Amino acid sequence: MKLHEYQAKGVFADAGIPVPDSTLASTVDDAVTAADDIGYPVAIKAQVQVGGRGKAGGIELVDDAEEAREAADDILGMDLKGLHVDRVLVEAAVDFTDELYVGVTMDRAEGRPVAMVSTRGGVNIEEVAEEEPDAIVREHIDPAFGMHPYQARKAAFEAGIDREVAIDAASILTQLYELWDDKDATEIEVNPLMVTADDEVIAADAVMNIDEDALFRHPDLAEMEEEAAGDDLEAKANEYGFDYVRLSGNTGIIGNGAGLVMTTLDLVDYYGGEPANFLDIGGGAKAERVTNALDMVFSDENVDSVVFNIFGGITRGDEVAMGINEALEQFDEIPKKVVVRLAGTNAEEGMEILNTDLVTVEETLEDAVQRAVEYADAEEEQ
Amino acid sequence: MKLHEYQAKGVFADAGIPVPDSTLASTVDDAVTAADDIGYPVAIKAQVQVGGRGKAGGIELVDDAEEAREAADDILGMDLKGLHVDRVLVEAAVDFTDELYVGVTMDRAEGRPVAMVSTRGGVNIEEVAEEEPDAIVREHIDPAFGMHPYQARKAAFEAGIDREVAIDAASILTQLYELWDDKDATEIEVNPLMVTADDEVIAADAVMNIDEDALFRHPDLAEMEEEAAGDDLEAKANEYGFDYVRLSGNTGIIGNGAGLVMTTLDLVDYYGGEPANFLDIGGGAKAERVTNALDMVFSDENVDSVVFNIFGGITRGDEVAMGINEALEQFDEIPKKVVVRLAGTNAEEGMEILNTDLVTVEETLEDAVQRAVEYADAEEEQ
Amino acid sequence: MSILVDNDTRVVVQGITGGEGKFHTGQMIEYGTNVVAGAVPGRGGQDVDGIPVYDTVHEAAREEDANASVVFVPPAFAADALFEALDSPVDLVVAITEGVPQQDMGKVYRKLGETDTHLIGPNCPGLITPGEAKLGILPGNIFAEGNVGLVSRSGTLTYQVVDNLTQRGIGQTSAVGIGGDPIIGTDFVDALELFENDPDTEAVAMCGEIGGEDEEEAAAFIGEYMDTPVAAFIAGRTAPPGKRMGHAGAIVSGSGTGTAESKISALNDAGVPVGDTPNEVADHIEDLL
Amino acid sequence: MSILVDNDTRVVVQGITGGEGKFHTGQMIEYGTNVVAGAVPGRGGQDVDGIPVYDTVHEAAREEDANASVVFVPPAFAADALFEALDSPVDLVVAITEGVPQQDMGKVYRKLGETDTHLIGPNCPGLITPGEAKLGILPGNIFAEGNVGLVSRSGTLTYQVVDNLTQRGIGQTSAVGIGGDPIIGTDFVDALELFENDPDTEAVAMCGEIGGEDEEEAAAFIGEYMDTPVAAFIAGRTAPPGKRMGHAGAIVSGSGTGTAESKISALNDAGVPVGDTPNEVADHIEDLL
Repeated sequence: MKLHEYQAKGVFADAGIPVPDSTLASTVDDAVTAADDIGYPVAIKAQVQVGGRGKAGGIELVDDAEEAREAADDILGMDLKGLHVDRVLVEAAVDFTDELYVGVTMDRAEGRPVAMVSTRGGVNIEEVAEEEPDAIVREHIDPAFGMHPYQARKAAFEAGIDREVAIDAASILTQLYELWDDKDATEIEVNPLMVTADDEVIAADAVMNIDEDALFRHPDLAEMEEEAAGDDLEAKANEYGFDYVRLSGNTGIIGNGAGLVMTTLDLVDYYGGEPANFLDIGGGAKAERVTNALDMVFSDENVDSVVFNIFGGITRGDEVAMGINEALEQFDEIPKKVVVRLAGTNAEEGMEILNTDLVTVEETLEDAVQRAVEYADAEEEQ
Repeated sequence: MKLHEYQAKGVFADAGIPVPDSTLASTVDDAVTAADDIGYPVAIKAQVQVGGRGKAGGIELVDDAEEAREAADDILGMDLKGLHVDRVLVEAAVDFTDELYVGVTMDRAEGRPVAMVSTRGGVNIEEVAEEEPDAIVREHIDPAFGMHPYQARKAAFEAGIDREVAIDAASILTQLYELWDDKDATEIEVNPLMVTADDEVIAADAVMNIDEDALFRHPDLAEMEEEAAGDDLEAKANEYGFDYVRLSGNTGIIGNGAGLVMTTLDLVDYYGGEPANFLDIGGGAKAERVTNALDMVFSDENVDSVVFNIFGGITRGDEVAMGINEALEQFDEIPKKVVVRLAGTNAEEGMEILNTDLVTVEETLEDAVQRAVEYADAEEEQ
Repeated sequence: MSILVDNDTRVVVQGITGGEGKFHTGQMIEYGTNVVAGAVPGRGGQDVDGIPVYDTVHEAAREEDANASVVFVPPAFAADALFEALDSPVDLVVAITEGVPQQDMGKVYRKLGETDTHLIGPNCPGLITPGEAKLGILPGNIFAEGNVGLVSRSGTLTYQVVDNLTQRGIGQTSAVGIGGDPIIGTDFVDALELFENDPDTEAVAMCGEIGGEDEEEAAAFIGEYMDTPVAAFIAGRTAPPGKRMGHAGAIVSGSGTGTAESKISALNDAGVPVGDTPNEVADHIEDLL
Repeated sequence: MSILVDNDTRVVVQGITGGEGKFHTGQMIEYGTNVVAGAVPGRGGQDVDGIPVYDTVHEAAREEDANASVVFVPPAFAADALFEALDSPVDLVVAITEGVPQQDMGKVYRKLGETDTHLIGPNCPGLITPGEAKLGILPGNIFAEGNVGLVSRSGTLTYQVVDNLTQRGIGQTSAVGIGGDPIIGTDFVDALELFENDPDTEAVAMCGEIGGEDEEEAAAFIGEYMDTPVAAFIAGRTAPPGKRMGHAGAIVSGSGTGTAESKISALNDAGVPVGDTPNEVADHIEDLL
């Protein structure tokens, strides 16, 4: 779960990390009033979850009320990389002499957190990481002890931050680690951490990703969880509790277990089709989940056929079959052709139960995928 | 620093650990009013820092206002093992079916904390520890990870606490460990942790010792630090920042470094004298500290002579000598005979500086102690 | 022979009184697994289908000589259950629980390094030695005794590959589902090393997926240390970068590593054939035997 | 020969710009100690009496090949300084700081167990190899080169015993003040083992005090493992139980252990003569040589 910039900055401010004055606005008038209150120059920043907002025109720096109005009018309502902008953060512009990068994330390969510091802030840090890996200092943290203050200082000094600023930057890094730890973050990043003319540091941007598996112990953060922006189907998936990713093809895919569903996608591609989505219904699929899954895939206007691939472990084939029957019997006319393949626990019973008037049954994964791709191609040609 | 029972219970209550309703009172009338408000039966408990208050008559259980008045009148103002009682805790009496013991302390030998649980609460736990060591379950805690909840449960179940109560008792133990950790305690103990008829647990007593070296990060606890109760000299030592313990003999002892001062005490005893005190002036003793140290020892009416034993490391012998001269020159008549022995850094210079009209100088530790004991004996005989 | 579990494995089930714990305990017993105890705080003295329940894992391990634990405890309490198992101590812990917070696992992983215990999972289907014992939720009926080892990051994909093997008469020494979470106990390299040292395992099927660099590390290990031949499958070739697909693990960052391409080419470089379909993996294994 | 420090010891002083740090750095250099660097965050690039200061211990160790650290950092920051030194890594850390919170030391001690570094202290006077190097605040002039090792929990008491030895012409291989805090790095047993393995140390003087059980453990170690003879002194025979005398360590609980009696009898049982006065310890050492 990725927090919006304004949310992350709120969390930062509560933790005592310096951030610029700012106000959230959803109308042009509110944005101008906020800008007047804060005092110019201000930045008007689109609050959507995409990278590279600035380059895409989602951030404007303005010097007076007239410019503020124009910018807010431009940005509010704009479409930014497919996402609708309905709120802007109006924020005091910081007069900076330097831009740093500081972040904390989990190093999966090491199984422990790593703090990162660089004097190359204000640019795409992934590019820096690839082109000049030594420009980013990495300090691994022992999760049993947490981050020692010396580690933050060491990272700041080794990164080559000016001595006047390094200790303050290190304090911010320590605070970020504590936030990371307290809030069950998977990633916290400040890029840029701006250095002002009088050697103060201030978090001009804020990225904070929270571990969704840990939201149960952070009711405050759980409240901030919003529906996935932009795509109605992804919002629906969220509501149903499915892992769902929408893709651009026309063969709909439903399966159980992330690895098997990904494999089904891969096979659709392998047999010349194009996957329309990733949809993992998880274990134990009862009739209602099956119905919901079919509803989701049918709602996608791109979908021309559906392959339903279940390998039962906990999930029982006969239950899935009943679910599929029930779900499809509700339709007067089934909107897309559905190919079903059941294997594993109670698969044979399931195959017998399935109503072959409603679905096409295949025995193997390969056959099922090929059949679905054929159906999709046929539909496409019509 | 040992908290009073009422202070420790306040800290417990803030942490969500159940304690009986109670009110602190320093007059008989207030105690009775408090007892009326709480509802009978109540316990009236002397708030002084001694063990075995109950046996010594410092705790009374009363059933009505009349008894409350009598008990408060008995206890307030009483002398309990040498300490004056000026406050009582008036506390709801708990109707219990069982008394448990739970505690957390630092196991010095292991260098890590240990949690302790026993079903033998309500009695002197040191006696249980000696006579029936297996009746106390010890669970060591890894300070890097803190106490895992399973450890508290394990200790509670292994101690043989009834299954209905064990999980609640374990929760309390987990909370105690967190308090221990949060508050830099050296020891936390609840004895007894009472079990009520409906299987609830409640902390009927509370012992909490705080690491004085860590008080800088606990301003709230530092405020609770009171002058050492009872002995004016110990209060004075606290004020001067000396490590001081008053003893019952007549040879006063001043020195630098705990080990050396203890050794000086031992030698006084070895040469047939009786130490009047332990007084460590620490390192770097300047004139003011010397003056204060002499003031302290002279204030003890039991003292008949003083041995001043300094082995200079950081502390310089010439500075100490000047301090001694300055301090003693303030007296028209020096109240007790002072024997000085200086060794180590600048000891020779110090010996030369010392005004031998004011003090007796000896070269070795053994000679200095023997001389002081002689002086004390002579004084005693007069 | 086999790895990690066999007829001598004596299992304590943590969370045996919960829905899943109870159901799969029954399944494990039915398969022939030697389930000797359950552990649920406050439920000591009860029994589940004749299996005695204890309040602590320590007591269960001590009273019933358990040497392995299977954990069905809900995610909020899973890390505590794992620390308890590691301390009890058993030789093997299998964590089925899905959704264990990442930072909790970071701490468990730190502790794991100080023990000699094998941890499988979390968020995994468990492991099985066909004909002897299964610890976890794998459907026993698709497995067969044989000489192929299997290690996989995914549950149902494992079943698919096993099914492809068993269907053509190729049985398994042991099969391990290591789980798809970002931080897991036993990883590919650990499992491959165990199979390499198992004299009965004559080939290993490995199912990886996009995300992380475990498959790349496995490829390096195979190239350098393994004599036993390996065939692999990598799921997620068509997954777009930056999208989370189910597992926390199955996410590709923008940069070069963690993609299916990078994993497949690393494996090919180590001499490992990678199937385009699960069935092709079975083909490769057939060739390698 | 000697233990822990000698002419090859290259010292970084943590907190070199503070009052005590600066003064004792001068004293150490004057004694002949090879002080190569200071470390104070934000003071990198400065120098103290010609010794270069770095912002981090890592940088100091790297740039000046330091292999030991002496810590004069105030108590609130001492644990962080110790973790930094352990990580830098140097082979020896001497913590002079008095008043380090006990729980901070508990964590440092936990970490110490994962390293090969020797920690002396905290709240200790340091250690010295006469004629070669001193790390800490011991007054160098009372020591002399010789063949007796000395280990002590107390500062000024150490000086007293050393003085008694030196006065009668008995010099020292090395002398270590291990500190009087409840949790310390190197303890009696560690130091005794080092002396036992030092071919030049022909006898060891040991100064203990009431509180804890370190002296009892030392007695057991001596009885079982040591060929080098030991004489001892125990301070606090007359201390009443339950009173804290200066050191956090010097407190006797009501029960049997930790008393002077218990320590003296344990030592006597191990064949260690215990002096009634510091001078008697020197007598015993003279007899043992």
